[in-house]
Amino acid sequence: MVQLTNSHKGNGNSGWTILFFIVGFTASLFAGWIVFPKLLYSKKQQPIDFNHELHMTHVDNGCESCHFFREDGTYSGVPKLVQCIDCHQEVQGDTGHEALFVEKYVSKGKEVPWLIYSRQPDCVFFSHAAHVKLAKMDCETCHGHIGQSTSLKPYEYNIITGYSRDIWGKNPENYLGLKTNTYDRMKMNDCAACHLEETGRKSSVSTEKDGCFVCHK
Amino acid sequence: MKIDRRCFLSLGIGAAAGTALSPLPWKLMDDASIWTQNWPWTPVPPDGEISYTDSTCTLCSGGCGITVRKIDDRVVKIEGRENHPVNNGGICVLGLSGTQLLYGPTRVKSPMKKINGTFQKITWNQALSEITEKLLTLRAEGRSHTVAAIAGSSRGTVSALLQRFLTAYGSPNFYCQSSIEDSFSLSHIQPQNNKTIPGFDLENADYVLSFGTGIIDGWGSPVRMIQASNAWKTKNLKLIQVEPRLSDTAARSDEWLPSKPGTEAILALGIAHVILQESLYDQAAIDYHSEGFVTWRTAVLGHYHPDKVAEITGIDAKTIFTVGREFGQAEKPVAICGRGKGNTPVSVAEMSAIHALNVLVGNVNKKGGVFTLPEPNYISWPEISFDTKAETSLQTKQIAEGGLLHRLPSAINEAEDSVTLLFVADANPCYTLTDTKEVIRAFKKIPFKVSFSSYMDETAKLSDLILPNHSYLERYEDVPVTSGLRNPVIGLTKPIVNPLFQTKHTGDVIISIARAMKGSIESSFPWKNYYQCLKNGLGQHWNPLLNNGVVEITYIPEFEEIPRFAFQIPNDKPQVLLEGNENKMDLTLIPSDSMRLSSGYIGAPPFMMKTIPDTILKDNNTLVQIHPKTAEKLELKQGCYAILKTPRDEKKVKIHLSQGIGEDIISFPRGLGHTAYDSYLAGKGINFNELIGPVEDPFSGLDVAWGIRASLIKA
Amino acid sequence: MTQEYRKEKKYGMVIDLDRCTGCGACMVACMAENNVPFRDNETDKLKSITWMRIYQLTNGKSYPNEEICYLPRPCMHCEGHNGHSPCVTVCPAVATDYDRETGIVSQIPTRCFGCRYCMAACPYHARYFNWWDPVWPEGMEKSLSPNVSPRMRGVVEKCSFCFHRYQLAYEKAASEDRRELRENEYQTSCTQACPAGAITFGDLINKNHAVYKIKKDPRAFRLLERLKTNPKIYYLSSREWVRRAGDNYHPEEETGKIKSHQ
Amino acid sequence: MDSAFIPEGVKRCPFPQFLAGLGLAGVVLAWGIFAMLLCWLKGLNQTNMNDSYGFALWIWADLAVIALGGGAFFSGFLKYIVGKDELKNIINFAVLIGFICYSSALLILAIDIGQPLRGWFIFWHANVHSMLTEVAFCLSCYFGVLTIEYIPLILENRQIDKIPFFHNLSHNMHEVMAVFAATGAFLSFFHQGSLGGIAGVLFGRPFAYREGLLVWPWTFFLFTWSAAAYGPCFTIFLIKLLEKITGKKLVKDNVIDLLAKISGWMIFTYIFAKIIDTWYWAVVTVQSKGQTLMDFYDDNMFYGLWILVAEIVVGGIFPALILLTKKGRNSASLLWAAVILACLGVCINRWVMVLQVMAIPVLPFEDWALYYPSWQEIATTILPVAYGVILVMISYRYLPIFPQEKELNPIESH
Amino acid sequence: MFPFISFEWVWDIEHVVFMGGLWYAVSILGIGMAYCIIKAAIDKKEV
Repeated sequence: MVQLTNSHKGNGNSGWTILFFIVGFTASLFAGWIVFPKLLYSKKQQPIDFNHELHMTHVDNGCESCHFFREDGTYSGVPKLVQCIDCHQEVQGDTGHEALFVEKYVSKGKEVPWLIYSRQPDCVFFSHAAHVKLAKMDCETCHGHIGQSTSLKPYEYNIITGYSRDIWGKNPENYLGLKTNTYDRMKMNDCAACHLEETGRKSSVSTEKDGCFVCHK
Repeated sequence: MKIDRRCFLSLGIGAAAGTALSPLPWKLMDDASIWTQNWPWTPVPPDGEISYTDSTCTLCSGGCGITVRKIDDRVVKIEGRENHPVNNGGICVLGLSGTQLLYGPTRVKSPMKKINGTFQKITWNQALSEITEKLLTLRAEGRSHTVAAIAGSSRGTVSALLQRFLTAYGSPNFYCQSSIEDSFSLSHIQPQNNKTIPGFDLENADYVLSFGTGIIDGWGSPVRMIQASNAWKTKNLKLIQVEPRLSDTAARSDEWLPSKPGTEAILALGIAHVILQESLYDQAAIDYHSEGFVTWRTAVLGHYHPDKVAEITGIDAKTIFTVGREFGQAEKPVAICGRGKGNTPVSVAEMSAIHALNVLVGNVNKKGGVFTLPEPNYISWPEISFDTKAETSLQTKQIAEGGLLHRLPSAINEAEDSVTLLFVADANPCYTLTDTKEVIRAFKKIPFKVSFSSYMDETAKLSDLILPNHSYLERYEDVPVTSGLRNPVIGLTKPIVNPLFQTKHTGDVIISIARAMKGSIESSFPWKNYYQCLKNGLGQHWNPLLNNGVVEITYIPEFEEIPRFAFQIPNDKPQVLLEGNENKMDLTLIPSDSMRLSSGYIGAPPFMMKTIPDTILKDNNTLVQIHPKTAEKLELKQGCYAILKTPRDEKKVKIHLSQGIGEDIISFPRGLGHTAYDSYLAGKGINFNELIGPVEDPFSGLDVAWGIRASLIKA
Repeated sequence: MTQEYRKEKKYGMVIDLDRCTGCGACMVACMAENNVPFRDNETDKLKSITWMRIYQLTNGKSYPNEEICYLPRPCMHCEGHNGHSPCVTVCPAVATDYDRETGIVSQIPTRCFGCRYCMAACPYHARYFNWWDPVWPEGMEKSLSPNVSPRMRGVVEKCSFCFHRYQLAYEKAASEDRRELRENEYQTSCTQACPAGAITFGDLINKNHAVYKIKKDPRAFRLLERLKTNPKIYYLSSREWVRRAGDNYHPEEETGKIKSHQ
Repeated sequence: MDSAFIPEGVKRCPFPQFLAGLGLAGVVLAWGIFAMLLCWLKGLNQTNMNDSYGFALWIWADLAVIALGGGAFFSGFLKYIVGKDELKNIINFAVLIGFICYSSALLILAIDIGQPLRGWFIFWHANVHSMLTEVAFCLSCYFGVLTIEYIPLILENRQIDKIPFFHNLSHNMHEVMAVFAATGAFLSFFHQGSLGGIAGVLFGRPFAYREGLLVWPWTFFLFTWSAAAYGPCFTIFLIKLLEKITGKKLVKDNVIDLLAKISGWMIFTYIFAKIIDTWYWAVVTVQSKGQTLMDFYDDNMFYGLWILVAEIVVGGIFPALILLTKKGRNSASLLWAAVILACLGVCINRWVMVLQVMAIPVLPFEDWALYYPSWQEIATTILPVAYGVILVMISYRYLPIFPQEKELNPIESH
Repeated sequence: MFPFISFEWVWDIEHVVFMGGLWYAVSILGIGMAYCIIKAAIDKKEV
């Protein structure tokens, strides 16, 4: 038990000592767990708000209508202006964002500088074809239910690394390695864990997991 | 109870413990390392759609087909085009480095005018009106003939347009770099006034006798030659290399004959002697293809006995006999010449002596032999119209006698104001011409120089106005290829990317200047733009060219049309002519060519510089190769500095000892010593051309310098 | 659910030194393909990054009997004993690894922290350190390929057998619902560029691949085979002195396979 | 001025003189720190290392200081585990030297790596097959042990000792010191060995490669052995040096004699093993790779056969013979000679195992690669020396490093 | 470094022996130091 009494000479202020310890301890815990993550991440708004749900009702082919595979098997990712122009040469609906889109980008022929939540760093190679076509995974496993969203959430990123927060994990418990959904975090270990579980490949001599070059370039 | 420093210590410990149990230190540590993995100053190439486009390389005269890989609209890689008649998938260092020329810092990004010694950006309108005005004024003053132009090649539409402009304008002063084909042409008797070009069916030869030809050092169309040389390897055919130094070609040959420098022609005649003496020649073929055999035969038999030849060339008589017999008895032997990359002409005497071997064994215009082909005149344009002004001024004498480019600098240096305006297209004479110092002096005398260069090369840097051409990856242009091929081939460059900068196609510039000149000049250029001019001019070739990117011109001439070889009577006293005093300078300096170093008008891009071994260039020093015995004599050691002196100049070089070169010979790498381009190339080493000067062939007047006397003194 | 294994492969090369002309195309093809940086002065070859390097070998005889042979040297992708190649075992942070599925020795620059132990371990000098920040002159960064990540200062890099080409080929195959690649779908940049056709690349254990047969040529040898590095680059040369240059031999030893022809 | 902090019963130089000494060493330290910052901020291009010399002067310095610092673990081992109680008079100093050597080694490693901010990958992403991983782990853990061993010394400062908590802590730590020392000896054994293993496992480098036992090459054992053998010599050397500088006798002769004798036997046995190893390597290992001994000794000035002789005979057999004989140990000049030669011997061994390995061509068509360090490398290599001097100065002045000092140097007049 | 957490961890003899030995040593040091500090703190009160 902590003794707060002034019972011995020479260390008569042990109560204060302990109190100060507790104050320092809790304050730094608070700073580390609550304040620090707030400071570490910054937010940016997407240049244009985009309604996935609305678009899904207008296309025939689901996600692949806009996010498609190219002929060489590579993945097109976020659509380029040329694809958007197919429909949005003129303003179609009555949302302010569409009008803004046409005005700012379509009419000027400028690409929209989308901020990509799931962008991996440059050293990562990711094959959509291998995951979607060979392994028959669905988009939600990694991207969550973005297809049903009506507007784009702000893009949060780490101010030191520049990583998107979606890659790093949004919640404090993600730091501890905990995930509730498959799409909660997309760090190397998450990819590797799934690879080990799904493919069982242990081709790496050093790690007895999938080889480094499967995902790195 | 009081708060003392112990409490603060306690606070500190508590804070430390709390911090350690929070993500803060760990995440910062992790993020710091991730930051190092994504340093903002390390570029991240944007991803995009991969696409491939075929085109033609123009960086040397080889004309290889290329396939350009793009990511969205960026060129990221140039590869050899599969199934292309010239290079079939292969590619060379220079071709591969093309992206660096496209995006490199050496590009001239807009028209530039030199004002008070420094270049300033101007608009195309300003540039074009300035040049038009100058031309109109000169014409009005009756000085049309003082306008001159230098083109890199005599072939192709752009060169032809420039020549056409000069002609229509009224100047006879159009020059282009002479080549080995000129020597070949001159050694033949022409039925009409047509030039002749050689075609080599080297893949099908079975005995190749090469007189210093850098078959795999960049001669002809380099990639195709490397492929041919490998075809010989597989078929176990013989390659004999006559050369004073162990070049890569010599190293790969089946037999290296280390002749003394400059004695190639004499050796050829020695070999001819053996063939004649042992009656290994094909009389019927000789009658069919040549003239003057009998007198020549007597001369060769009289003055070129192998014993005598051995003395001069350093190749022993036994070897000469063996080679002569082997050559004479081989089924499809071929003798080729043109030292190193073969970019400079050889003397007609030498060409004659060597080509005579082909004629002797009757492998002319035959499978596996040498073909005598007419110039591929594939461009058909309407006749030029002249006004009287042009007609009169065209009668003036050319400034450089005989239209020989190497004579131009001295002509300019001798006569004031002989050239008042000079155009330079696809050429870099201030680097590639011999006796470069004189060339630069002449250039400085010309009041107004216009360069069409895409790159800030030596000539562009000295010019008063630069009208930058599109890079070869940004433009349409025909690429005629003749060098070393069996049949001439026309390739087409295509705009792979939109022009990156404010550049303009040289063809378009010439056409618009011509149209601005009005009158007969304008009517000589009846095209809207260069594209139309190219399309119309190429006629039947255009569509196949546009679709396939390449057209092979197979043309079998009638007998009457075939130029006949003229046996040239050799000297009765075989001798080697070389600039310099033998007593003062007892060494011979010869250049060495390499695939890894570009020595033409395009400077080596950074990637290419990376491949150069440190036995050629170390820091900014050129290394010259000498034999250890020569070094011993001169008290020189590996890696030490020495002063290299020639009658033309002297330079500080480093010494590299090599067993691949004979005594008293210095081998000097060609392609270094640029003073322009970018920091990756400029100031590296020494330009060989500064050390030698033109040596004229008494027969043709061509500059046939292949080396020079020199001395080396320890520095 | 465990998916079927991809077939085990051992990608390797056979380089025919009788064909190689030393033109340097493989070196530049590699640099252009793999975003290799360059500097103003590249003449210090001990600091110049060239994943593929061409050595000039001479027979040591004097003029005019000297002979030259060029020897292109990519990473040997040593298998060592069970994948324990010299460099892989020593890397303290698993930045380099041997992949049993492809036989490729990978190098992950973002994992590397620059201790250079692997460079000390590699007898072929196939590994290069980024002594400087890679800098491309303004505008030239446009020529960089997104398929290979540019490296930063302070890390080691080396030839990867153009592994990104495998990745792209595999991606294409995946989009066609295939798991295996055809021989010509995955070729390295140097193989493709070589005008002499001196380089053959493929799966050394696949009977249908060209390398499978060529590596059994009596002219074949590997560099420093006696060190048990078990490299995946085979060289062909008909010249005994060249084969001898591939490894250390006592004077009385023969290289074995074919009688010398000179 | 600072007399309140100086241990009782000993005499120290005047404070300004002390400050002047610190200042002098401080200048050198600052120079080293400047060079270190250059390396961190601008990268390793500040050095003359190159792709042939991935390891160079630093790594040699690193291995050398760890070998020389081996006195700490071996004295600890002798005192706490073997029970040579006399050594308690020397153990404090041995610990101090060990602490300096190991902290320097860690600092050098932190400068040497190309990506210092990723240095922790060696722990987090550890590859246990790598000798370097083993080095990093054991080195940092053993550094922890040395810190633990050094703390009680600090706590014994006259002022700190007045605080009951620290007094007790110091007392408690002394009580369980044997456990720490044993753990330290265990860790030391492995990391000294792993440092040897770093070179010994390089099967692509025939000069370095030695066969061995299980996963450990012979160099693993040789390095541990040599560190234990030569480390005490360095301790003795520094004591003698310190005695010269202070003009005082600090440790009794019998203590030195004991340590010197043990060291002598260790060097003797080590050099015997080393000769066998070299012989086996030259006759069997190297031959099987198609090479001969002389392939590794060129006639260039750096790596002639002299270096092998210098290492084994001059730096091994000579000091061993001197230290083994009572006469040798008792003669001041011979003892000096022995400890200096021994320190040189082990440094040459580490030099050879790092730098000669890099210099020797492995591919038959390559040449010897020679290398000259840049000033930045030299400065950062001298940095630990300056730092060590400063730490010794402060420790000597304020801490009771030498228990026998008071007895040997009684203060006569009050 | 850590079983279950670190990507590079493999359950094989090398990891168990090497890391096991290391964690063992680290634990001894940790426990030893904790013991000393706690005992010193308790002792302090009994002076």
